[in-house]
Amino acid sequence: MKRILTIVSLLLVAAILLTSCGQKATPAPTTVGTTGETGKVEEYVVIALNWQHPYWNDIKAGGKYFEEAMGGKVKVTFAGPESPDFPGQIDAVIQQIAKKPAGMLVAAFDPGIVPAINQAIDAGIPVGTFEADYPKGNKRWFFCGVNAYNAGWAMGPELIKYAGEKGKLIFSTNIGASNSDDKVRGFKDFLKDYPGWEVVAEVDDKSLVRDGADALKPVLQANPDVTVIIGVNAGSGGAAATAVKELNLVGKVHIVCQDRDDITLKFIQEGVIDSTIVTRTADNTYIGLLMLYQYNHFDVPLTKDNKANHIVWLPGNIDVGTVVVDKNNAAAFLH
Amino acid sequence: MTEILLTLENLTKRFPGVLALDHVSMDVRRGEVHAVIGENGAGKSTLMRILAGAEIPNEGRIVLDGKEAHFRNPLDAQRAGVGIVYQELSVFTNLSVAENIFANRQPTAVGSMVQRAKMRAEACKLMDLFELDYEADLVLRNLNMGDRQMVEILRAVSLNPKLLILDEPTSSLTIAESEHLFQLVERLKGRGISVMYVSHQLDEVLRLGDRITVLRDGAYVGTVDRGQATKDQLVEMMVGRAVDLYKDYGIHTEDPEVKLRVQGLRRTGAFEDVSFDLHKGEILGFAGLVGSGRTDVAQTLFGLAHITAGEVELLGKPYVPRTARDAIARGLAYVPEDRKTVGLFLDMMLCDNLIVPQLYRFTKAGMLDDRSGRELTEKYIGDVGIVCRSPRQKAMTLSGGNQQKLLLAMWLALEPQVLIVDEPTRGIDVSAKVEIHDLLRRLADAGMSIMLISSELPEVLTMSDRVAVMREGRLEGILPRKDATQQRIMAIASGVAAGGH
Amino acid sequence: MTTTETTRSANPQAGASRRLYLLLVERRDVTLLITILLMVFAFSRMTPYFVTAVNLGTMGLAVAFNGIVVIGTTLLIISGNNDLCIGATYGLCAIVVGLLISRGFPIIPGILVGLAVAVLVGIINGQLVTRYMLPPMLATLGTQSVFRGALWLISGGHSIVGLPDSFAVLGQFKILGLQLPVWIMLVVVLTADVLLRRSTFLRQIFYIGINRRSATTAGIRVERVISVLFVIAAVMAAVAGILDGARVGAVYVMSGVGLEFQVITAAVIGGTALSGGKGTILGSLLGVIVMAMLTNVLNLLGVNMYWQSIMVGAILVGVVALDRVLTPKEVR
Amino acid sequence: MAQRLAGWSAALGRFLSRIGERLPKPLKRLGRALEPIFGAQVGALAVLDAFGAIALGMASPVFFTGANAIAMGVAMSGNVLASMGSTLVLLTGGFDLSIGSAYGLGGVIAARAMLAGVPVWPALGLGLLTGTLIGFINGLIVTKLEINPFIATMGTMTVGRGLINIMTKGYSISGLPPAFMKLVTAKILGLPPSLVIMLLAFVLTDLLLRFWRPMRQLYYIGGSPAYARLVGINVGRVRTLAFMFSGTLAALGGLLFTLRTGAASQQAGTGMEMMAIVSPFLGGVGFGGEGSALGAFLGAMLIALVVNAIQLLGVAVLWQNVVIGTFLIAAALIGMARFQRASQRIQRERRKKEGEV
Repeated sequence: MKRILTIVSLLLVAAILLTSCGQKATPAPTTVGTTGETGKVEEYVVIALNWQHPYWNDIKAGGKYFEEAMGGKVKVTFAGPESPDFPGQIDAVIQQIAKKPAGMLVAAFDPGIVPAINQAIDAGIPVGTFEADYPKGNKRWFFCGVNAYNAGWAMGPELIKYAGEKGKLIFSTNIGASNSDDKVRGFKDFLKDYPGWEVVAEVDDKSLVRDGADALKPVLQANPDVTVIIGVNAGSGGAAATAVKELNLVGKVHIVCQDRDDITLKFIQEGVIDSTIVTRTADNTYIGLLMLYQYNHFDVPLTKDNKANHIVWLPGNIDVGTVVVDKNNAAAFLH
Repeated sequence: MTEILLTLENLTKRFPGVLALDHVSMDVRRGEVHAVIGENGAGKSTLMRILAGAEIPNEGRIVLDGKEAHFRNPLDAQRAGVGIVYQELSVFTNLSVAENIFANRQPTAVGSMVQRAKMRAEACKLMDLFELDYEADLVLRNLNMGDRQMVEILRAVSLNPKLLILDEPTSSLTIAESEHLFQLVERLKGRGISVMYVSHQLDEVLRLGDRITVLRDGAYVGTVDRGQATKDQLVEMMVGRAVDLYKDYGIHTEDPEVKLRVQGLRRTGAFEDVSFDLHKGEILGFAGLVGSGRTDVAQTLFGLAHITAGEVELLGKPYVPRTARDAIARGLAYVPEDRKTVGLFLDMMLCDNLIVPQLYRFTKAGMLDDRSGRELTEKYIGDVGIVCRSPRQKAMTLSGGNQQKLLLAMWLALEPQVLIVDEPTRGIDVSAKVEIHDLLRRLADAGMSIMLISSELPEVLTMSDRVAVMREGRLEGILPRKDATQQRIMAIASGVAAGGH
Repeated sequence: MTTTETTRSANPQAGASRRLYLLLVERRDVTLLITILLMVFAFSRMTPYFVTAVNLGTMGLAVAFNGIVVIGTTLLIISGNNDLCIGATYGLCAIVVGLLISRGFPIIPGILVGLAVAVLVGIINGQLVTRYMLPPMLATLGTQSVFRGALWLISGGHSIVGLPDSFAVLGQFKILGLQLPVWIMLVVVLTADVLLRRSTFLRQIFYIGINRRSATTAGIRVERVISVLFVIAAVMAAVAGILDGARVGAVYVMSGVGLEFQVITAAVIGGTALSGGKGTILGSLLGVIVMAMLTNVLNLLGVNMYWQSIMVGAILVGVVALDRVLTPKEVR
Repeated sequence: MAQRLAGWSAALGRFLSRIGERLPKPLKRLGRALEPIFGAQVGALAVLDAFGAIALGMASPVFFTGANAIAMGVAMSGNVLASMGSTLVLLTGGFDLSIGSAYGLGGVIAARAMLAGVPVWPALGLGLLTGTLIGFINGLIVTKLEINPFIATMGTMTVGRGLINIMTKGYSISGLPPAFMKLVTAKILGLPPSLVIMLLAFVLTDLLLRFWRPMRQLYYIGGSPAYARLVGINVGRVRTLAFMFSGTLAALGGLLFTLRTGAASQQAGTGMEMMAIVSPFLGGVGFGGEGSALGAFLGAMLIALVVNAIQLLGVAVLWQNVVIGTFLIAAALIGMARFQRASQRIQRERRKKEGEV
């Protein structure tokens, strides 16, 4: 009994401390408003899901940088489930509305998020989408990020550069992530101009290095004439590289992939991966938040009175674009 | 001539390779208590299962109330008015008394909504009938074996059947509870219900049964009226030879050497101020009602429960029971009362079972030496007389009696100095019982000190050199064999009389 | 009771061939082995790439890591417990080792620290289950969440690179064309299997799994044994996790996600009863192999990835069903 | 802390029962019904939930606003529905891992049907039936093939997920007919439908589990399948029914989710099965036919509270796992403490009784 009592109280104390340390930073709701008076801290919320995925590191970096850049005038909170629990993200959006933050950035991977976003807008909260967008019926004011389709397309020139104008290739992707599928789509459209290239397989790497490698290897064995692996998600690069290394195909099979997980960069430095397409991920949050901030504090005179006419002066769409990372600049991107 | 309720003609049941019932014919009259006795494997259980619809006979016919009956499943039998209480407890420990009694027949209102209040009330009514006082909402997990069995019997009775089958009903009941049961059986009889009473307990059979039918090896041996039946005759019919049960093992002179000395032992909430000496080669019987704390004392001595106060001296050395493991190491052995739940590993082989308490003795460099384990098992199978095919057989495939012997063997194999046995002959048949009695006596004569806990007074009286009587967690007194009588013990156990000397 | 008695005593009458078969399947994993052989035969007909040295290596490696992890899980399940914290432990320990080594900490001590962390994890789980009597699934689900979180906090969410080759060797060095983890797995599994069959300590877990109360009465230190099992499970996970890191030459921050499910499934396919008291290490390994073989062959055949999960699900049930059919009632 | 909480709930229980005794008949029954509820692990959990709510209310002014209450209610609706179903299966001593897939597939099928021109309500009905079907298949595999529920439902889970992926090709299904989109903003008594239906489902399940005979049978089977057969319960059928209920409730959750989002997400329900097993566990539902729907509900509520706290108090994202895990364990410990004390008490009382025999 005593032991239970002690451990429970310990756990509770710990838990409460944890929660409260987060709480200190939360501003009193009074300070929050669409036009934040100077001197008061405005809270901006960035809502995504599956935060545990390394991909989001740069998103956080961008947000933190914005916080610093504003010199303590703003606070950026990252919200949403740590797991890939999509309903959880929707609930996060709705529950954040209650806090009436000064602005929201939402990663709209799924049309299902739209009603929640609209609800926030109706509640008078400025909302932009980032990273991924779903415009249909969406009241969000702007999208700031890379359009996955373009990011996929951008792998095309790299393919040609390293593996020529014809051959066979494999996609390493993961089921049920719409932005992966958009990338695949973009890339396939690029290939339309190069009929010499044939896609022999699409492999589900579960966005995990180990499972991915174990899934890719048999495909490589069954298709000895494959010369390229196109990695679509953050895990694909590591998976493809491991598979290629273990089958001693380094140099024979080229790898062009996405994102800047440190493992990917490592293999670029080792020369196993040729190049990777990196979104200016940090910009997604920095620019996005900046725009929300701008809206709260400035008012470009598009009309005599934007507010009265319900006109949002912000630009509707910002493509932060991508960078190609290869041997030459990989080091710079390592964390 | 009272009319016949049930007639069985040439009932035969074959299991692959075995003839469990061999053309058995008998009849049961309306409102009589018909006892069916026989050794394990005599086919009693099979016969009962057939009557309850749990088995389907290969040949023969069952005529109930003048109509030929074909029971495809337990429900058919239930509907036809046959109720049964199986030997192995079949209760739901996670549910309340009322829900157990009315399992699957809860009184319901529209839309088969259970009327709990009504159910509770009916349950109480039923319990009053048999002077039982469980709260209808009490969950069975909190009842001991005896109470659970009573609940199961109540369930069977609540079906108000024409024919009630009781299969070894007292096998897990205490004296007091058995008394309840007997009265209950009389009442049933009074209400014109026929009872088939399967048992090993000859006294019970002779006391209750209007007629007694004996089976042996699946075959019908004969039926006798209570009037002409004598114990020895019945035993002879059952076993096929003369056996004498509760034989007098004679008086034994007390050896001065004390193996186990207990002083003011107390465990809060269970028992207090228990003191006794256990001499070399002595059998000290422990009598008392269930819940009087006998088992608690045993378990505490064996380190299964923590002791609150008191001194214990084992083989002359001070001893503080902590874990079963050091109890074993100190030469103490405990044969628990309920072989199925706290004794054996039914799903494992005999040899596995036998060596558990001394795994470490069969360990060479951390590895278990199965061969010598098996040899030991074979030795004890011989010594204790376990009937089985091989030491690699699963324990669950043994008959009750043999399981009990296995349990004993498991602990005797330790060659302990002090042996605590808790209900060693509960629910096993005559010859097995006699064998176990002889065995215990032999061990005592060979110098082993035995603490015998039993709710069966005749057993305590034949076996023990002295009888300790417990009541409500106190040791009320220790009677020497000569002045220990059933009446005296019961008087003390139920608090009517004060303890001896 | 009578019935069981008689059905058992029926065996001697059964035909010689049948008795031989019974004798075979008494060792639970034999039926599964037969099933697997059938699968291998079928697959080798479907694709020439299935039975090749290279692909054996591929499958070996695919089996290696789960093969090591499944040992701990199997032991726990036999003792009537379970551990959902495995995946987190797998990742956590790998990350810890990775962080230390990448910061120039010597390799062997680094690994030892990782294993120490595993021991700690095991002890915590063990205490929650034995001393505080929490249902194992609940307790370990909680700790899983906690340790996954811890992993995030210490790694800052970044994969760990910059590990020396001398560490990568652990996962990449080849003997007879097979990478080290495969050999390590084989050694560990075989030892574990022998120990489970022979060693006194592990024999105790069957008693515990079948009847905990009887085990206590018979002087088995149930709680201690279970605690130890949790430690073993955690350490096995750690070993696999570290090897995983060595294989890739870097520690992926997501490694071990969803591992516990794969492993429990494998164990159950391998004939380990979730109710406790039944199971063999070899059986579980065979379970892992079945799952690995499926992914492997489906990819060799170039089955559309959208259809793969469906087939995997269906085939798994099929395999277990077939295994059940092959196993006669007497043995179940 | 554990003991204090436990103490409170026990006191509450005794208090209620005492009032109960003084009250006129119908209310008396209520009192009797409540005593055991608060006497068990559930009681501790209820107190814990209240405790948590108050703490959270003090920590964040937003907590007690209606908006947040509704948001939280809606957030837990999915898990509650799933937990109700999973409770039924757990009671029979089984598992249902296919809940997540049923949840997802329900929405996807309905959406597909609507796009194919099936009118809204029949389409929704179709979605619901999908869940029932999955449950039925689970039941068949478990009872007829005698395959361990874990593997069986594991299989249907994978297959279901696969079907979802094939039908959605990775893209959530949107652009549903206006007739349906109208429902997205619909309200029942001014509340979101998912909230209302969740409550209904919970109350109904709980009552049925307490009073409806067919559902009582689940407890008997959980207690001992063998004995259940002896007293003439059709074990196979009842277990199958439990699975079917479970599947249907999960699908219902999925449909409500589609209703909220106006699209059928291909990710909906992933990993949901675990929470649907944990919540009942927290509420004292065990494999041996123990526990009640109320317990499962309170368990789900606790989890929702923690998540809500994380949102309102802005717990750093990387801390989420740690916090959730810690609360899980703490809650379980408190429940256990209470449970042990309860059973000890009862047994002590029994022993006294026997003494007096």
